[in-house]
Amino acid sequence: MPTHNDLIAVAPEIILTVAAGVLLLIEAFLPRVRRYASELSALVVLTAAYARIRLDLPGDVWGGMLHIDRVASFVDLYILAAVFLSVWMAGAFLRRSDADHGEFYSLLLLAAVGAMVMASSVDALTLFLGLELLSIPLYALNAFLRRVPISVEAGLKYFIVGAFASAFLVYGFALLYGEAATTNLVTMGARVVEAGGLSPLAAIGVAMVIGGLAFKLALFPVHGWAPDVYQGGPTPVTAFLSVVPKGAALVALLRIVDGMDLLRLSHEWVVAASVVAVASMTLGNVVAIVQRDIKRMLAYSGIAHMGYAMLAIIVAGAEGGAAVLVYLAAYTLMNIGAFAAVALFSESESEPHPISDLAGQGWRRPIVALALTICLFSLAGVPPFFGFTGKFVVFRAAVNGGFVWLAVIGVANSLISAFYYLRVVYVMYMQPEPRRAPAFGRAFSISWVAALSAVGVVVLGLFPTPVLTAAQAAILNLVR
Amino acid sequence: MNAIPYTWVLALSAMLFSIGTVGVLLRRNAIAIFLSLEIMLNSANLAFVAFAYRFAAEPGLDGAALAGQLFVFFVIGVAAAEAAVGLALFIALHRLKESIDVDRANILRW
Amino acid sequence: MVTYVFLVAAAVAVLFSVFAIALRSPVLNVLSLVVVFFAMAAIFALLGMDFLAAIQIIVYSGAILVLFLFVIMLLNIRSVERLGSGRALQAGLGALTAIGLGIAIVAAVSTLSPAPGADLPGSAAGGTVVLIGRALLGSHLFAFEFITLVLVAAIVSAVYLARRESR
Amino acid sequence: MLNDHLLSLVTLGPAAFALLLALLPARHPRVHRWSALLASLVVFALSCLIWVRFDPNHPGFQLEPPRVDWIPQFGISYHLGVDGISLLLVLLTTLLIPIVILASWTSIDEHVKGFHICLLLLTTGMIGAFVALDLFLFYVFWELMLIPMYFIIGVWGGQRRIYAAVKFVLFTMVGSLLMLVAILYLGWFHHQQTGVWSYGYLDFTSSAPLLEMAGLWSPQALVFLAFGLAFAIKVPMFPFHTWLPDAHVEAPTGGSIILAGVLLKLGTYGFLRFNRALLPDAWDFFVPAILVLAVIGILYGAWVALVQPDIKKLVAYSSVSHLGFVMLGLAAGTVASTQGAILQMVNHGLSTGALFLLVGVIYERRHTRLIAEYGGIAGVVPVYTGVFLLVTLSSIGLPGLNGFVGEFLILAGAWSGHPWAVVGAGLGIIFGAVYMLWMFQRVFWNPLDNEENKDLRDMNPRELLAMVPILVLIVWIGVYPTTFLAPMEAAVRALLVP
Amino acid sequence: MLGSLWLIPILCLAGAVVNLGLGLLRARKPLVNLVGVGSVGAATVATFIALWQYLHQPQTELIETYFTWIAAGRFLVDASFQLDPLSAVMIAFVTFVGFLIHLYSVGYMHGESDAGYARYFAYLNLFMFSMLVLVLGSNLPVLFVGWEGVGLCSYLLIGYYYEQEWCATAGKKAFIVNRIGDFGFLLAIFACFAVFGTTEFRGMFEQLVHDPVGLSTSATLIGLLLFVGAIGKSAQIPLYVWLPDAMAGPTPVSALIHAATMVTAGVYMVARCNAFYLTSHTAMLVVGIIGASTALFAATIGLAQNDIKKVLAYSTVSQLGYMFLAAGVGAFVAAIFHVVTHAFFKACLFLGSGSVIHACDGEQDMRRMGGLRTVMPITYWTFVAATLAIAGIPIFAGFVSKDEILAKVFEAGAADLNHFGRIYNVLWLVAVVGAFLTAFYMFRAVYMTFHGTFRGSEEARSHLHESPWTMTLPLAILGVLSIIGGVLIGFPGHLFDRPGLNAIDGFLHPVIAEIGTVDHGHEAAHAVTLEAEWLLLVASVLVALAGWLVARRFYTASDAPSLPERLGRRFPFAHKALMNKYWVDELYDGLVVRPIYRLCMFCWQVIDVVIIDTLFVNGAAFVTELTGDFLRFLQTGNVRNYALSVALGILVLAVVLW
Repeated sequence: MPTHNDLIAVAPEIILTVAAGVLLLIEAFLPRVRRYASELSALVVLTAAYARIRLDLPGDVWGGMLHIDRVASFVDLYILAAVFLSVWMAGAFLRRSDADHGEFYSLLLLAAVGAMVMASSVDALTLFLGLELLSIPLYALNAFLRRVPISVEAGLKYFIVGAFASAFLVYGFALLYGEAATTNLVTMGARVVEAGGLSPLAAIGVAMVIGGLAFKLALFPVHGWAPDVYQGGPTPVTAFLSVVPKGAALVALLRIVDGMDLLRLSHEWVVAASVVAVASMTLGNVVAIVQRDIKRMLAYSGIAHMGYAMLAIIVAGAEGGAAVLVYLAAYTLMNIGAFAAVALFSESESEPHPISDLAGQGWRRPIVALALTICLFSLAGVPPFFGFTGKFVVFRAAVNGGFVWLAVIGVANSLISAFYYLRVVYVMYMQPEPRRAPAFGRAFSISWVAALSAVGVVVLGLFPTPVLTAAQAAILNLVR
Repeated sequence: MNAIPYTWVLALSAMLFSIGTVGVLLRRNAIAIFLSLEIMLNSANLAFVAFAYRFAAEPGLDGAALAGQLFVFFVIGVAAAEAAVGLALFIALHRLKESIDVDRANILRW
Repeated sequence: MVTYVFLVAAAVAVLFSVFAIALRSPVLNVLSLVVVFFAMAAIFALLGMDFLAAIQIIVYSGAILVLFLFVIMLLNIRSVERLGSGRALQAGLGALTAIGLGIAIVAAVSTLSPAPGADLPGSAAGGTVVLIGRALLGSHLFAFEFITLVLVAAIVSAVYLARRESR
Repeated sequence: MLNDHLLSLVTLGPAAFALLLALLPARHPRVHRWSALLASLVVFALSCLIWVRFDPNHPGFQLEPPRVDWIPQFGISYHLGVDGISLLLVLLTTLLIPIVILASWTSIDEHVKGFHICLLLLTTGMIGAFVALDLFLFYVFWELMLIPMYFIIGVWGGQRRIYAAVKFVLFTMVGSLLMLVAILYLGWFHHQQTGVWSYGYLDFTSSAPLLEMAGLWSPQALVFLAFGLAFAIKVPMFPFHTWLPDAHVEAPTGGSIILAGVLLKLGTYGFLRFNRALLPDAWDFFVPAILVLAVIGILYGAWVALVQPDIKKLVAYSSVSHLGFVMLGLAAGTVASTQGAILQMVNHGLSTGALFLLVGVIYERRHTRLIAEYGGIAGVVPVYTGVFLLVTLSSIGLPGLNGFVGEFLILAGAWSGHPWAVVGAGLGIIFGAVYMLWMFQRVFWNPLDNEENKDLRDMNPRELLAMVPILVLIVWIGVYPTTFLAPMEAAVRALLVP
Repeated sequence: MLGSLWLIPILCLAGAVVNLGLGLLRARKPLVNLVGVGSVGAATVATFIALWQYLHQPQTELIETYFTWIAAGRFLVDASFQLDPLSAVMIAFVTFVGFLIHLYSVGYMHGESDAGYARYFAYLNLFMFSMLVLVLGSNLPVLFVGWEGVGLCSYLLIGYYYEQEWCATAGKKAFIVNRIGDFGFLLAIFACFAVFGTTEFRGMFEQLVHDPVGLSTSATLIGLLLFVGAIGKSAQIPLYVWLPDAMAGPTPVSALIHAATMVTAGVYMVARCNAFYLTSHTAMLVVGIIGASTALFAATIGLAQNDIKKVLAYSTVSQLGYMFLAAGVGAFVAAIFHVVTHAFFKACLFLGSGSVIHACDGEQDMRRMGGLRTVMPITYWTFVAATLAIAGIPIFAGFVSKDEILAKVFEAGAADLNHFGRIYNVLWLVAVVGAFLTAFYMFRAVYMTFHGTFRGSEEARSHLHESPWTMTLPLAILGVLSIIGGVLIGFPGHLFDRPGLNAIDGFLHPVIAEIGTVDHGHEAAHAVTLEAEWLLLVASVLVALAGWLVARRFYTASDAPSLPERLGRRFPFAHKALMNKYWVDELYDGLVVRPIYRLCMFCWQVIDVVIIDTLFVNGAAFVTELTGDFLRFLQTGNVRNYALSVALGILVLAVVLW
């Protein structure tokens, strides 16, 4: 029977799950309340976050399947923050897109539960299940605008590549299970370390598992889906998709890489991971330059950003781990802010979002434009924004770990990235509004999300200590 | 009685995995791709089963052996869930395009 | 004896899985896959995993594949493309990759000693069902509960996606 | 009490004012102009107070606000301090801001609020970079300047403003990002040596052992290059200078003044403060290279300036030449040349700032900066001509005006160690006169043959008011530079002779 | 006044500042006169008070330090003035001649607009200020302040008629050529700092006197660098090209700056720094050679000029050459003496020419003058007096000083000074030829301008008039000084065995450093006997007379104009070369100006625009973008490709990790 601790530990997940169910019921039976689904879900998310903050973090629960500690708490909170911002902007968005269905919130909340479980899993099984709970709603959410071809196409692509990748993940787990005779990740790591190296079986297993997780991160070479899906999916989903799965997957990846101590165990891993990191950064940034659609551009930028995060994964350990967490937090805030702004600066979901449409909006919509600007500068890694803090800790970890050259490549890539982030900014502020300006909607809630994210980016950029402290304290529970 | 070496099972699993992968990569029909995916999942199951079968023979690893079997159980469950969503997606796609040829889903590119 | 049964089942599985991916008729694909799943169930049983063999047949053959058939009928898909049609590079590279993966796994497996396995200890009386049942409500309770969420999510998704627009 | 927070007030004050400005409605540009002017004057007044409270005999950092842990995990703290080297540059910055606001009074008529917010934020960045005593903090301030300047050029600039703005940012970032890695590396090294995380400037100067220096590929040399590239681009040294003409030409008058007056100084300041002080071995190693680049810069800037058809571009290239002198002074490394270099930073800020202001004055009237469009306007706008002449003379280093003192000290200080560099730089003085006077002739002298110039308005009181402080200082520094040389002597001595 | 020498230049500066203000306020001319002339007048009075006090002082050298100007590191430069015999002589004649020229300008410039008039006087006052600072400065940097200051004023005044492009260009040319010289000067200052640790004259000279052998190399370097400065300022070969062009300024400016004062600054400076030249034989020799060549070279050009001011300009260049020649043989006193007398007669000549030009309504071509002697007698007689002086006709001012120079040069040759006797012999010969040419072209000018008949238009003839008193008074004063000035202050007493009568020699003697190493070969005093000196004197008089007579033959005889023309046809190349001033300007244009311009264009258009910006900067951006444009097509939009890359990636990773 589940103990008190077991239940306490997953209380936020329970809250979200129940809410998801309730929202479904409301959708079916209470059409009046339906309008407030967005606000309700936001409230629920806050409640869950509150629960996560107030309740104990008991550590191993559910027979060692989950490990609810400060890492879990850290990741959960940022997942919840992302979900909060996503659902908050979804209301207005869905109404505008004529797809105001309550399932959206249920699915989003369930996906969040999946991500949270994935991030706190210490067992391959729950990790896999969490990943699936995260993925399955997202398949549907990407195709949520059922009548919009690009949305359905996005859902389909995400589904096919996603299912393919999770097949690899499962197979990888099978091999690792065969190697280590356990599905517990910690034990698995310990066995690999004991063995003093990767056996062929373990090597294939690790490759498959990492490949499966890397899919979520959209790292090169498993990044292909990202631009298409980002561009096609509904913007709040894109915002969610661009941060939540990545967070959960990064933590899982960190758990595995660090648990197996791949940094020391396998030189090949370091080389391969470096290549992946560098290729992701470079490809993402270089191709982002030539994009004309802002969502697609942000997708490529996301690929590049995961390349940066990969640097920290390579370094691993307390330093790299903390860097991953901080980077995640930063990435989440600025990315959601950017997507919120993009959601505002769009005429219709079925249309592309050309950057040129933003011309002159800097002065027409000062607050949103400023928020977008701040988020973009933050993404470019310009101080004093939070994104800079993220890059700083990542590069710092790389330098301290002896990977100075990786840091140099990283900064070179930051430079390339500045090029296209700046373009959006100059289009907004420095190009005149076209005679026939696109008719952008005005959604209060979405503006708020953008503004809130931007404020967060600034405040946390100026005072990153709480996040750093939390990340550093948290990571001690995770790393070896 | 049980004299089958578990590596044989693993070899079979590898072959099925390979065949499944070929199917995913070489078919254009979404349903066929999905069928291939199921083969891949099943090959994973087979691998789990093979190891579980082996661990059952090792002293002290019966817990691990059970865990493997359980994993298979859950994978089957997940496969069912994926099937539901996937097929629904195909229906939605078909509704829009009158086709489930994935090569024709290429509005989004470059 | 057991070995022969296994080999036959394995051969059937491989053969029919090739059919499943190579035949042009979707219905035949699905039916081939049913055969594959049956063969696999047989292997499960051979290896002493009676419970898994059962649900393999019930869930896969009975539920999932029926669903496939249902959709194929619904969408009225008759005959589709040959295996590997489309771009040659994709086909060639895809086949090579897939075979490479298979070879890699086989090569890795070949480093292991081909020891035989055994039935799960303690499964003698009621088969593995008891053990699995206990585990599902014990050590794996969370996963067991959790997969319901996965299924719920899948159902909600599927219902939403497949539903005709009401408005 | 005030001493404790004076520096913080001056540094962060402008940003606070910018926030206040952001809260005011955008509808009334006059309100923004006046408030920004008032704010900048307050900041200037406060910085004068720094000057008063500054003890010139003390070589170290002064008026440090209480050190506050900022990111204690990494040993990063909010730590400011001013010494003789940064004192003048801070004052220069705070002086130029009100002038910039006055100069932009009518020329900026769109998005007035945004302009002043950018300007004030920029001020914080610039002052902060001068007074930061933590490498991380320095970097933050350094990059903080980027965004407002990007907007100032890009939004209020000329025809090719976007190209110029992007070029400015990308050039700057090329250097600064590598500098970030270098800072990280220094921090790591400090930790290796002492077991303590710190990016504090003083921790790197005081007793810390130096990075290994053995040839080009040793750590200290590479860190030097990383810092050096950032600063060389900012200075700008040949061949990293091509962003400057574009940025200068496209920026609005105020932006050009800031750019030339202060931003470029951050490059030379950085060389002195970081490359020279923190990496002395590598500095010695690279001195010949710096000298060569400095002399090339002096001559090259002058040569290219000579053939510019656009006044602003000419002045921009003249900056390359002038900053070459500063680099020469720094590279020569004697007390005199270094003091001269610092003074020359101020001088260049004043003269070139004034030149840009003056170009802006005429641009506002005629909307062209092409030299060929003018000619013979001396009689039409006598006051303007006089002021322009004085500034021109200051720029070409006429003795008795400020430019001479700086160049003189630089060259005199460099002579004993590097006579050939001085000879090269001396040729630059000749060319300096050539391009400035030729431009002066073609604009103010020669026949008045363009109808449109016949009824140009002379400078108005506002424009004169903006110029007066600069003119006063041009003469003051020229005649009695001791006022400005004395406070920096102790600090320079301490830096050069540790 | 002693103790507040600063007052002298400051008065002028104040005048300049006030006049600038008046110019902006467009004040009336009388007020400007009051300020402009008044301030210089006051300065002149102050100067003479100071000098009077100084002469009644026991010490010979007086240094007033006002404040520390530049102090950094080892460098200390005081803002300080020095009054010693040399600067005393200089300030005396600078203020005096300057005052006269101010006065003259009142008449000459009365046609200008009010604003222009004030501007003119402001510049003129500023010039006085600079010149006084130059002369009074007690160290090289302070001297340099004045040095560049006079350059600036020269620039402004030459470009006074700025709306005429050639005037503006001439002004610019003057400044830039001066800058080239200043470059050497600056390097000399740095070298002084490096060698002596100070640039105070007294300090440097003490060290030189103390250790002339050890410092001789440094002295050579510094001496030559200083001389580069002097070459620029005093218009010697090869930097003389600005001075003829400088005639673009108003004529009083030419008189004041380009004849009497500024251009002699180089001579003054060399004399001031005599210790260097006395220490360094090489430097001294170079000074002499450059001086002599310039003297001859400019004189030859002067032969063929038709512009009256150009003639005077080249004569100035030539005379400056004599001064340097004097310095080049160590006769610094003679050099300064010639500076003073030259100031008298050359100012007189220029002002006279100004008066002529004024009368001819701006006409400067002598071919359209003639016969003016009757119309403007005062101008004529003063002009003749000055011409006699410059030609070296006995008792006139120029004779005394020039003859002293020639004598010293001969003496140097005879005494084998510093073992360069042969060279000095040649220099003497050159100088004598120069003297002949000087007499010739000056009288040519006189004859062409004042004798014969008026060759201008009828309309111009009706305008001819004598100038107002403000112009003729200075002319008269200067004319008188041209006659007696030389004998008055520098009577060649030694010829009559009464060296004490040579006031300036005695007065300036303390300024000349006592350097032990100067090798006079034979005892200088006895190298040339008194008889020989007399002989030389007679010879030089004969030379001068010959020049005069030839000019007379050429330009007043019945076949006047045809004789030189025939000569020109006989030697067409020589004539062309002289007419075109040896094509030096063209040469510089082709060898220096154009190549530099092309270099500049190359730097800009090729290095900056093409190589750095296009190739590297935009090229990098372009390549990045191109790569992006290429890589984006990897993103085919085909989901199976994505799946393939997943599988392939995992396979590769597995193989790597194996």
